[in-house]
Amino acid sequence: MTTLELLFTVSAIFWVLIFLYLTWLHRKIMKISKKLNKLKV
Amino acid sequence: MNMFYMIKGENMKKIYPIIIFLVNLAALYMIFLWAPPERTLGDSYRVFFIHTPSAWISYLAFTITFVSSILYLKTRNFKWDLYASSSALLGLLFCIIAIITGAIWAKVAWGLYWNWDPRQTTTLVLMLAYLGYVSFRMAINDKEQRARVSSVLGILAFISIPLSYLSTIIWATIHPMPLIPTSKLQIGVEPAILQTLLTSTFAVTLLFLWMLYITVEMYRTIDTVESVKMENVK
Amino acid sequence: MKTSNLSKSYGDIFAIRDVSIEINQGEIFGLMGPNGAGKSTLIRILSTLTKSSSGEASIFGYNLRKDQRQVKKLIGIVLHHNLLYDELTAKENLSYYLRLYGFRNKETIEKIIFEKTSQFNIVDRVEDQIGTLSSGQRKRFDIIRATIHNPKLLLLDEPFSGLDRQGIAQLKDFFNSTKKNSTILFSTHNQQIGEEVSDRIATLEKGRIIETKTSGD
Amino acid sequence: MKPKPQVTKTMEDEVSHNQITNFFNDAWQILLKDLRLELRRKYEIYSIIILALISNLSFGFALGPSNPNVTDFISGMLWVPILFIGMLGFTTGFVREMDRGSIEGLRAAPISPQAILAGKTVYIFLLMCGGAIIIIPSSMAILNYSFHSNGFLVLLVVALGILNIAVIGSIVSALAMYSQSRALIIPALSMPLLPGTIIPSILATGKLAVGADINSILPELQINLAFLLLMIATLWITFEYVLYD
Repeated sequence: MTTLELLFTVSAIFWVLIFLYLTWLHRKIMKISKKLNKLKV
Repeated sequence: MNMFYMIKGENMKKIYPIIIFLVNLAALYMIFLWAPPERTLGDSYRVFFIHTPSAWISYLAFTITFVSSILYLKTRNFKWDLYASSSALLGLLFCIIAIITGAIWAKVAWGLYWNWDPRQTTTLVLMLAYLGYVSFRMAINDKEQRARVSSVLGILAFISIPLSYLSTIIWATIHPMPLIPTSKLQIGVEPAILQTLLTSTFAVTLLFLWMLYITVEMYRTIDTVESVKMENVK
Repeated sequence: MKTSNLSKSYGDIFAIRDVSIEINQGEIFGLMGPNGAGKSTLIRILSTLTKSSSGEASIFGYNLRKDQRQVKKLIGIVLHHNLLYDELTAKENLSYYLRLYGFRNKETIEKIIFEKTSQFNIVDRVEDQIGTLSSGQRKRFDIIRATIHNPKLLLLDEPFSGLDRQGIAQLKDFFNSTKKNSTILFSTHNQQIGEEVSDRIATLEKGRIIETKTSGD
Repeated sequence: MKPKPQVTKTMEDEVSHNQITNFFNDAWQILLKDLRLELRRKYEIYSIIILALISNLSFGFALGPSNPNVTDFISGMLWVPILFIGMLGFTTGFVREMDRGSIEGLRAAPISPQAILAGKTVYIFLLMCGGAIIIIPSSMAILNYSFHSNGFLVLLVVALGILNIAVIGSIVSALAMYSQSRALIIPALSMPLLPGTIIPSILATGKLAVGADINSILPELQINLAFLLLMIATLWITFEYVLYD
């Protein structure tokens, strides 16, 4: 495993996990704001 | 990127994601290109710049949970319970990152994924604490009870971390691993290395704080939805 | 017993809000109101099972928050479920509670248990395990448990719910007999029983006291 | 200020106003009650005995009677079953009181929350000691090894280790009272708290197995003691928030 590959995998792990979290967060935000608007109307 | 500020909508919020994106970009540049190769480990030590900040964040997040738990018990304001739980959730995320990258770093630096190095084991114990805390919160339905009792857990788990660290150090002295090199890294020697470390830590901290803000807002909206629903029911 | 704008809130939801009532010695005080009006919360606070969020309450001059130990000695509590241990005999349960309430000396405990159980003519059952008794007998032992340390104030949460005609009559006699040396505060959602039994009634609606009147007018 | 009416003396109500005796008496009453409850039903004691014997037998089969390097396994072999017995004992502490509703009786009684926690901790401690008394001699017999250091030191290490686990056990049981899945949540809650005390205990037992005197296991003892004091101090303040809302 050359150092470049290694570096790439490590930062990939970091950013992929962060991105997964953000997408989960985004999906949840979309779901609840829809609910919020429905309730308010 | 607009999807992340849409809860509040003020344009001030639009700038945060952009700033964070730029800072992190700069940090990545420094890690990959700017920082000089280290004498004993060559370029592979750069993994360190990604592992250490996330480990530092997982400890910071748990401190935030600890402080917010105390404040909740004192003020009984649910705001603190929101911070405690969101910070724990994020802490768990960064802790997992820290452990994976730490294992890779250990493989590179010492040839084996898990060498019971006191820091590594304590981070694992920290992850156990987060998992315990998060799953405990999921197992309680009553909002007030959940906040109060998980605060106590947040306090107890926090004080047990240094004790685990202490006992793993004792353990390490008794079972010295032949492979541990003289010292981890001569950080102090190369100013460039230090600067890269600081920038990347600063970048990841900003990222963490922003994610914490969004998570807290998300849970706050869930609360408002719930209370609005309750109003309609009454 | 006096409370001044007692409140209990969970975040922004108020279980009870600014409740101020006063009960005098030897009175039977009824708490009426629909379910969820906050009757149970108020009773739980006054029986030191839950802490109030704001406001003050004092029982016989002892502040509920500061002199908790004295307050606890002066009150007896009866809830829906009995607070006895099924595997222990009635005598073991009662002596356990007596010792918790500060009685140490063996003979005194024996004497009190004998006295109280004979009062409820259930002396013969004292050596049986609570688990083996009928629910009526368990209810009686639970009331004995609540009054074992001669509390000055007896708090009962929905005591009349789930009782048959004869049970209600028995409980009413019990109220009148204990009225002599202790005060009674109980909650019920049954309008008719509340009127019959209590000297004064307070009605709760959504956590607030909307009316306090002497029964019969 | 309205003068406070004195508590009238009803039938020699020997209330001792001294705070300390109250604490020990109240804790003692709760402990007595739990022990009596346990002796009535006994199913916990049976499961402890079975668990102890199973673990010993399985280690016995694994290592065989005259295995030369049995000494390195000793600490693991003893502490793992003790830990699981503790895990079993944790549920009975508070969870049973909550299910039955008798927790309200404890909340209403004129006793300090700390006394309740102390009573429960000692109860779990005794339960685990019962387990240890079964495990240690029988495993020494089955695998015919013996501690090459004075018995008193072994007792001290085991007792302190078990006390620490019992303290964790009682607070975890109190926390688990409020959660839905009781049996599953208890390991998840105690796991993060245990390493701080389990590691020193295992190390000390390991050293004792190959013969060690007091000052070679001093660091472990100190950590366990620090752990105990720190936990008691924290619980002294926070337990009240667990019991009352």
